[in-house]
Amino acid sequence: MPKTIQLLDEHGVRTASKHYDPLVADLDADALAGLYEDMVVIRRIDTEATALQRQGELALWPPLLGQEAAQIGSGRALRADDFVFSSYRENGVAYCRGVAPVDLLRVWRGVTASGWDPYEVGMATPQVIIGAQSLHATGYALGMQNDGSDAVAIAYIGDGAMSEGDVNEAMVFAATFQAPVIFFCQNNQYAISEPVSLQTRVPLADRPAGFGIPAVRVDGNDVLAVMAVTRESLQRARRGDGPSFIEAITYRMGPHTTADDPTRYRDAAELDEWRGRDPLARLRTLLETMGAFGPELEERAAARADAVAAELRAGIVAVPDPAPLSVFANVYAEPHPELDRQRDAYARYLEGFAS
Amino acid sequence: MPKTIQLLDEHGVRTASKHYDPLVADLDADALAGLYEDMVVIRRIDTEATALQRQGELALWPPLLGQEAAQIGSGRALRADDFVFSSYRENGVAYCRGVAPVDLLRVWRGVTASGWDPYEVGMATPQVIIGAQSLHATGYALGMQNDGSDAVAIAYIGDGAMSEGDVNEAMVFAATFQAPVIFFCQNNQYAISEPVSLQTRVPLADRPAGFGIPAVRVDGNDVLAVMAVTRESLQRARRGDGPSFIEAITYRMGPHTTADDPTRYRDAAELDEWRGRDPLARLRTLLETMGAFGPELEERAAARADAVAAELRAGIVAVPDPAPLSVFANVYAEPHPELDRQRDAYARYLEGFAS
Amino acid sequence: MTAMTMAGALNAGLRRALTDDEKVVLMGEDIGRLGGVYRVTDGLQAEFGERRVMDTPLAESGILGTAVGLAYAGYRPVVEIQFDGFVYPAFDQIVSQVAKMHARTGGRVRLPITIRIPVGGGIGAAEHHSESPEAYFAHTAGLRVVSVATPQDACTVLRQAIASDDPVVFFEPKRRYHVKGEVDDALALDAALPLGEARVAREGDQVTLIAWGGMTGVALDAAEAAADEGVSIEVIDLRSLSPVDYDTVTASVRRTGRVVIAQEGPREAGIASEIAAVVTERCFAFLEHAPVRVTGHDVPYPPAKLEKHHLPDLDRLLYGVDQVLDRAGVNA
Amino acid sequence: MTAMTMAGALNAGLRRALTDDEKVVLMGEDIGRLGGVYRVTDGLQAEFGERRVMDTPLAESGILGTAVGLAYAGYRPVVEIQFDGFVYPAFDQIVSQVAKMHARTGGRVRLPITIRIPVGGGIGAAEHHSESPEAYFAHTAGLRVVSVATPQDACTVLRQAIASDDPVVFFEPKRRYHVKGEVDDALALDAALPLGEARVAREGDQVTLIAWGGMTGVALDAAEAAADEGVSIEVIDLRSLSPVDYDTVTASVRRTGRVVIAQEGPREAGIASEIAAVVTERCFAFLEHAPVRVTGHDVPYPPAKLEKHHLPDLDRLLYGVDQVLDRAGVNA
Ligand SMILES: Cc1ncc(C[n+]2csc(CCOP(=O)(O)OP(=O)(O)O)c2C)c(N)n1
Ligand SMILES: Cc1ncc(C[n+]2csc(CCOP(=O)(O)OP(=O)(O)O)c2C)c(N)n1
Ligand SMILES: [Mg+2]
Ligand SMILES: [Mg+2]
Repeated sequence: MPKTIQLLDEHGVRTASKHYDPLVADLDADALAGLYEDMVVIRRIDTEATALQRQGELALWPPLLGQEAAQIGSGRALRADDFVFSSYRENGVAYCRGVAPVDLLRVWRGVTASGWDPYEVGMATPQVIIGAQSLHATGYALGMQNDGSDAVAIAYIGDGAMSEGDVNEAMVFAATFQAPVIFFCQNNQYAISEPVSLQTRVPLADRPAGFGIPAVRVDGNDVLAVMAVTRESLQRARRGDGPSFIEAITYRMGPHTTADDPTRYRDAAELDEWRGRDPLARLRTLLETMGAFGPELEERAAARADAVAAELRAGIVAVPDPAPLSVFANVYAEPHPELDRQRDAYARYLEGFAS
Repeated sequence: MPKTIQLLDEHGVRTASKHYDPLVADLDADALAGLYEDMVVIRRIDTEATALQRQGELALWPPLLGQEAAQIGSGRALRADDFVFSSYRENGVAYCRGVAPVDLLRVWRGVTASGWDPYEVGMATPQVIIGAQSLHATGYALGMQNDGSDAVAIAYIGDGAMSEGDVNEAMVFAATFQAPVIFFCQNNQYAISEPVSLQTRVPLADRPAGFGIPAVRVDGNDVLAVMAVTRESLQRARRGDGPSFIEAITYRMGPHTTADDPTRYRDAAELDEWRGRDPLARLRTLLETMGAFGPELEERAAARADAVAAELRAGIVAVPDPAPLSVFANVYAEPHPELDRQRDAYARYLEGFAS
Repeated sequence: MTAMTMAGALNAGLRRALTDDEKVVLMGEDIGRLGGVYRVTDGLQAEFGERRVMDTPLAESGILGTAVGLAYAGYRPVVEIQFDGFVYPAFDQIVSQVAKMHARTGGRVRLPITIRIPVGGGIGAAEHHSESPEAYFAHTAGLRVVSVATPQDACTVLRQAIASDDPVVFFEPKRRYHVKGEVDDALALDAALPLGEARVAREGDQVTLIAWGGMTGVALDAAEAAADEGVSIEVIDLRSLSPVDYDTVTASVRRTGRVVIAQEGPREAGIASEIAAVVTERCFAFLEHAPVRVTGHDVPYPPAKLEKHHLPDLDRLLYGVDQVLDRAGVNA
Repeated sequence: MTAMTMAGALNAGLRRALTDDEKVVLMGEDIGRLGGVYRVTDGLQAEFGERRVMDTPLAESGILGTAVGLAYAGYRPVVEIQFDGFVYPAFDQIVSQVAKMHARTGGRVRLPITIRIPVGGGIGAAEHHSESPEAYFAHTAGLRVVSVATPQDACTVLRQAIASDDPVVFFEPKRRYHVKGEVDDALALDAALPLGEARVAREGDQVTLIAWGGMTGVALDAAEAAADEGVSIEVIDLRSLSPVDYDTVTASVRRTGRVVIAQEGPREAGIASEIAAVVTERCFAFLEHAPVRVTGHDVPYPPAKLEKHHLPDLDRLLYGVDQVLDRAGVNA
């Protein structure tokens, strides 16, 4: 069993680590307060989006509740020129990349397949095919290597994704070419209804060694530890020492998506246990211990969260439906006479209704 | 670096092993002579098939030269009700299963896609899609488990196959369900032209641990050690303790297939080095040391090899070409009116030439 | 006869298959404890145990590949692919193994595997959840491909598929999961319409309208609407997409001389293309108009808010009917 | 102009692409040190280095998936799939990623990936080495699909495919690798026939015979043989399978009124089905006979000694021509 790296225990007590402390030594009270605010805000975005789904404004939403530290700790460790290849649940990471809150929701409103410009924020369109993005990250990292850049690609994958061939092939390619890529696995204990024990009988962090990739297991609800191990992996990649793997132990507190009913497959006791490991509470305790948590911070965080929530609600309902003929748009980058013909025929068909 | 298990070193010296010796304690001089004969015979089958290809009687042949110990040592460890899922190069294993020599060649003559009845010999049609059979073996093993049988499935895969998603998914499934399956990887150092260093930077035997599967690395040119580790894995599977992985270190002395020119990608020195590790020579030395290798054995082996070679030549040229309409046969198990229609139309077309 | 949704009818069919043949095993992601994201396998794991109703690791090639091995060992695996768009990681195992094994082994190894795939759009889903991949499988020799439109067929054809010694790709139109119908889940399989035969869902004599799966209901609605305008449409629910029951199809087209084929999936090299080609070959002298294909566009499945502009609906089918009837102004 | 085999012409085209654009990278199994099993990449790794001509691990999904990432990062990957039958493990990455990325991202992310696939039979190969998977890709919106028949096209169309901002599946008929022709490997790409346009390979006025890739040569031979018997056949080398250049096709069919489509691959839901359907739609009034498809059978590719009974050859094409000409006795 690999050791689980922790810098902030579930009671909010800062535990010392000779190896990892230097990696987060720069995080003063302000910086910690910033991380706290981030977590408050994305939790609020998540809650709002869930509510918007219930109100019929979104078709679906995959909540990240409980995974805030894993996403903020890693997302805030990245540089602007790094590149994220994520799955659908990494809205906290996207927030760190600078994706506008409303853009996080567009896809789930069903108006577009991509909420933002990947090149503007350094984050690819979230991937729905489980595991596929791990190869994209690896390939992108090869590109960075070819360019002579020290930018890094990071793939976010789930515990379930570890069973897909693509993720394992990605580890093969990353190791062979020593690609500057990080596989960041949020082990939130479930793939929809399937507990991680169905995917593996040993810790997921044991997997990469057999591919020649160094791995760590980290308390994914500890934002400090997550940031420390992510920074360490980034450094490794930047100095040309190849890929890394991080298993962040966390828990999906909500349903898989708003369409899911988790009471069918897990019990309340388990949920309670994890409620005690809340990532926000423990950082708040630390800040309190440091004397850095006062009404000012609380209010600022709340105000930011309120503002984002308001922006979200106003923004999303104002998003226009796509134009009918946009169904034919961007299928190809270059002219395509046959598709044009289909589009024109459909346009004429639609005009028939107008007249 | 895992230890490489060896019971018979490259000079033919028997090295003691507390752990593995008991597993081959039953192998007396006669049994060893039998293994020697097997290796002589399959080497001869291989040489003959290569010659038949050069003479135009076969379209192609994938030689196993150099891999005799890996195949005979494992193949002879199996029980009749175990089941083999192999790749194209395991003709030595097929020989152990009782496949008639001519049947080994049928596919390569282009007359059929399957040289024998899998259920008659307990060995599936060799697989051309790299890695795919590892999943079939795992599924078959699940079937044995369901049946309450203690029969075991064994998948033969190459070093190259280790990079395919299917092989890694097979390890996931095998571990999760504790399937009675053995992954027997012949690391013959190459996947066509690609050295194993392109597939992995760490020993392949390191891979399975991360899936929760015990693995050993064995000298694949040491028939005793191969048999010992295979028996150990079989025992594990039979007693319900799940899958195992064996990496047999060996070398493909010949070309990938008769269509390949290995001088384009590897040098003579490497070949020479491996020539010194010949699996037959070392067993012969052991038998000599034991006073068990005399002219009788030599002649008996030669006679068997000659007989098999003669059988092969006579048999393969006598194999009839398939009937034209057999192109439509066995596509479906049950009636298929549309395919029948195609067949009938083609039959009428052919009749047109007859008249 | 009991009123059941299609999902319920599938569940009943699976229960019966599991009961009738102990070699039947169900495999898939989230099919056990959860009962499937559409609850098609609801309660079956509790009833038949974890060995017969297996939650598998999250790997589609792994699922199909182990199903091949189980079938090799004499089992009859019924595999669930969670959504249409997730079948592609298993494509190699399906095309190179499942489809070819019987021919490869000269008939010695049978792979009676049923691959259940919830299919198609019209449900406002996310990307990869509304695909119509039927044509990929119809183009693959060695597979049988079916798609059901009614609860009764869902139950019976699924049982027939499982009983078949050939591999069957079994499509379940998601948009019909919750639609109810009367079902006799104990119907004797040989009393039912055989696997592979089409059903004339509505008789008519001016236009033959061919549909399957999720389009069958739309086609029937269109026929009803056309009847109001005095046009008599024969609706054929294809049921089997490979092979197609051309006896039924050509008999109808020879009478009507006009055929419209409705298909959700993209047009190019689709099932509708094949039907148009074959109908033209076999009924050329009877055709008053070229077969008309009303299909999804040749685009990746669009976001939910655009799907109504992608999926053929009643109006588009009627437009196709107008085209095939040479009604002025509508020919493209 | 130099005399080159098709394999040599492809090599020359790749060399030029690597020289002209430093973002071009080649990826595949055994393409570096060995130069590919057909030597199409011979010498290129020595010339351009291991970063531009990459031997990859043995994993096709891995190859395509990393190619997607490289393209995301601004590269122009040219991927070699060693044989047609080994493309299926990469099917998910091709169908769900390569084909859809441009549409998914609203045109922001372009994936100018070229997927080279040696295709088809007629070479006496082992199982999985003679597949004709063109239709799977033609059915997939977002991809362009081409197949070349001559050394000059091999060189030029490959360069055009690499230069295209769309993903292109590029089929190389194995049976033509060693056939020679005159090649100008420096031909200006905009002076050449554009990617996507068909070529009238032989003019004629009684029957239009459509072929591509490995069938083009057979079609030309058939036309020659037919000419001896006084039948004038126009042969169209399609070159682009998706989209098909229907301007060229329909112009010919409107003149001849009779069309035969030659295809190696299995018939059901194939490219020939699509062409038959479209030609019927667009040329119905001009057709004297239903389009005739001469194709491989709907069977898994047979063992080498049977392939002559699977692949359309000169006689089968002429039989198809007889059918479309209504010559007595041949209609099935
Ligand atoms: C290839 C593929 N198969 C199946 C699915 C359906 N599916 C969506 S999410 C999911 C579970 C993923 O679990 P995990 O990787 O742990 O990520 P999490 O949802 O927990 O963040 C499944 C099976 C899919 N999206 N893609
Ligand atoms: C899926 C797939 N990809 C590519 C190939 C082409 N191919 C045939 S053998 C081979 C190398 C296999 O190497 P390895 O697994 O080490 O087995 P070995 O030939 O050494 O026995 C390759 C790439 C194939 N048969 N299947
Ligand atoms: Mg998870
Ligand atoms: Mg090898």
